[in-house]
Formats: sequence, C-alpha cells, structure tokens
Amino acid sequence: MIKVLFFAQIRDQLGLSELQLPSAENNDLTTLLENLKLRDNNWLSVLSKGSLMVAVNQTMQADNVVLCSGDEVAFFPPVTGG
Amino acid sequence: MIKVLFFAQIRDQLGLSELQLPSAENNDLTTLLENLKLRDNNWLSVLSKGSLMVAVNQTMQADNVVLCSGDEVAFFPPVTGG
Amino acid sequence: MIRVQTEDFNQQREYDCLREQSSVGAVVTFTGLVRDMNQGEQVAGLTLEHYPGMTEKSLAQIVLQAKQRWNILACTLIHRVGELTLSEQIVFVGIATAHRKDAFAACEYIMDYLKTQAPFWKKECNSQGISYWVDARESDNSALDKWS
Amino acid sequence: MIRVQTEDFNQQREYDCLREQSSVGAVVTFTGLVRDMNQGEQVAGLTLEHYPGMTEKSLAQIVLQAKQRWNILACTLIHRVGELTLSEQIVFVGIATAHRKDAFAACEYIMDYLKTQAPFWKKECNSQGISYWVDARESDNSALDKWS
Repeated sequence: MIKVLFFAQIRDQLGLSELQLPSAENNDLTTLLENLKLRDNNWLSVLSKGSLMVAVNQTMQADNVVLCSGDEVAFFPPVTGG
Repeated sequence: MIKVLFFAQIRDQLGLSELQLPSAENNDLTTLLENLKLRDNNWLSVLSKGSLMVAVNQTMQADNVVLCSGDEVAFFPPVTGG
Repeated sequence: MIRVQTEDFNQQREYDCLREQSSVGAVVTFTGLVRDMNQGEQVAGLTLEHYPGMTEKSLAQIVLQAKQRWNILACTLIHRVGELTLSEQIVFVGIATAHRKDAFAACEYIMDYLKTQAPFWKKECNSQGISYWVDARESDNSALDKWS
Repeated sequence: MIRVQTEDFNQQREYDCLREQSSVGAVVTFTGLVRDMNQGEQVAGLTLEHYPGMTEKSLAQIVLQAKQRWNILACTLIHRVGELTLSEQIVFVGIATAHRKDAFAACEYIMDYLKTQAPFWKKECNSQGISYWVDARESDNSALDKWS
C-alpha cells in the first residue's frame, strides 16, 4: 500500500488528512494523482491547482517518480513558515 | 588657529597627538598638509602615504577644502573598527 | 543544532551557545515574530501546522547546503509549531563564523530556503476571530534568485 | 539608538528593546567578537581607540543613510572602546523591520559602512605580549560595492 497525506488547505478542502492506496494501481506519482482526481469534481479541482506541491518519502518532487509499496506521498499548498 | 589631530599609527609615528596652526598660513587643506610635510623627513614620509585619511570638522574629506580659524583637522590611517 | 518545538526559546541562551568557540568573530541572528498586520489583515495570532518527519529532514538539508557554501563555526535553527499570539517568536536562525560576510549570507540563505522549502503552514486569526490560511508570497520565491 | 562605550552590553536586553513594537516581524542582529586568530596572529586581546565626537557623528550618519534606504522600525548600534580580551563583544547592530529582507540588508549595510567610515582603530596584543596596529582589509572596502 501507499500512504497518502494531505496538509493545510488541501486537507481542509478534501476533508481528509490521510488515506491508503494499493501500490499496484498507483505505480508512479502521475498515475496516483490522476486516480485521485477521478474521485469527484472537488478532488479534481483541489488537486489540479498549479501551486500544488508534492513530496515522496518526505522529499519534494518536481517530476514524476516510480512508487513502491510502503512509500509515503504528501500533497500540500506552497509553504508559509518562517 | 586651526586644531590638528593625529590618531593611531599616524600619531605614534609622529610622536604627537595634537597641535595648533595659524589659519592665515593654512587656508586650505592641501596647503596645511604641505606645510606639515615640510617639518622633516619623518613628517614627509608619514603624511605622504596614499592610505592617509583626513577629516575636517569631523567629516571625512576626499578633496581639498577651505579652512577657517576654529576648524578641526584630523589625520588618521584607514579605520579598523567593528 | 535544529529544533522544531511548541515551546518558546531564549535569545540569550542561543546566542551564548553560538559564541562559545574562541575562533568566532561574528554572530548573526534572525528572529521572526508574529506581527500585527499581514497581507492587509489585523492579526491576533496564528497556528503553525507542519509535516512531522519531513520538517526536520528539510531543515537539515537546508543547513547542510549552507555549511557546504560558507565557513560556518556554529549554526542554530529553531522553528515553533502550534498556537502563537501577537509578537511571539516563530523562528530563530543563528550563525557563528570567523568573518561577518559568511554569517550574513548563511543566515539569509537559510531563511530564504526555509520560507519556500520547509513544510510549515500558517493559519492566521484576525481581530474579528476569523481564521484563514496565509497565502504564499511571490517575493519569497524570487528571494531565491540571489543564491543561484 | 547609538552608543559608544567601554562597558559590555547584553544581547537579550538589546533584542527585547528592538522587538517591542507589535508591527515588528523580523529582527536581525550582528555581534562582532574578539577572535583568537587575525591576519595570521594568535590574538590575546585588543585596544580600541576612537576619535571622540567624530565617532558618534559618523555612526549617526551611517544609521541615517540606512533609514533612508529601508523601512526600519527600530535600530540599535553599540561600539565598545578601550581594552578588550579574547571572545569579548566589540560591536552590536540590531535592526527591527516588518519584513526580513530589509532587516538583513540594513544590518549588513551598517556594518559595511562602519568598517570603512567610522573612526575606530584596533591595536591587537598577541600571545607573546607584542602589540601592533591592525591593518585595514581590502575586502572591507570592496564590501561597499554591493550598495552602490
């Protein structure tokens, strides 16, 4: 399974902070994101934002990467700490 | 009279921290400096350094300025505070 | 030394640790505080959310990059999470070096990267008691240009 | 607030004054310390000479220029004179602003100008007890280029 996390506005807008997805049908980041967008119009709109940031195993990703069972994927808005 | 001050290495090398000069014969900075250099070879050598800094009435000067009685002229090496 | 914590921190204590070595000639500190106005809103306080695990990892990476770039004798980075009220301390970056140029550059570099790379999110509360997520500032992204 | 003094100063006290206003979002401090090595010499201590009267005037001018250039909410500049031993504090510059960029820039600007314009001279004493005047560093002059 792949652990998927959502933070800040993204979590609020989806109403969900965490879910588990089967790794077989989500073998790379692009596929996983496309699968999530298919859930409904709200998921499509929230996850289609150009500003969406993605981390795989707690490292920021700009491009597609291969995913394996046990990986942790996180979606969040631009960071605003400091 | 014009008050002339020397600081740090310049003072040590001249063996003098302060002197008074008549304003009539020292009516601008260049003339005053030339008059001091005429004192002896040590004064000539110490005051001929390219790095010599000059302040008139406690403001740094890069060019010649007119001097009047009561003015304060200071000669010192490049500053090294901070 | 990197810390992510709910507790406040003490400027003097952090400064004293930074200046301990006798080779230190310069200490630069940055402290970020909750200020009363942000993006046109009168701010009463804020909540700082983060991504535990990734936060520490990304801060360690930013500090490592700074250490590879400048001669740093000591470095402290503290970021608070949770609820903060007006004028409270949010973040501390302290750098000790032999020469001032390195200390200024490393301190600003760490803040610039933290602002765009470390997974913290601010939810502000305004004077009417309304909460809202803070928008990222474009100027924080363009601040990175000077380091490339 | 500008002070030229023989006494030591306290980082926390100066920092607390700087962050007093509720509009302050960023505080940057610089502290210069007597370090153990300088220009290849093992340093035991130093004496700071200055030009009384001109010192205060030149520091005030430098701070004024910084205030004309950046939005500064509070600024503190302290420079010590007299005898200092190893690891002692020499100079403090603290800047409070709304945004961090102004605080970093103003703090470094004040130090860069102080290093080349304010009439202080250091006489170091090495570990053999020999005293000598410190040479000005060419890098301090070239540091001014970034502000023009």
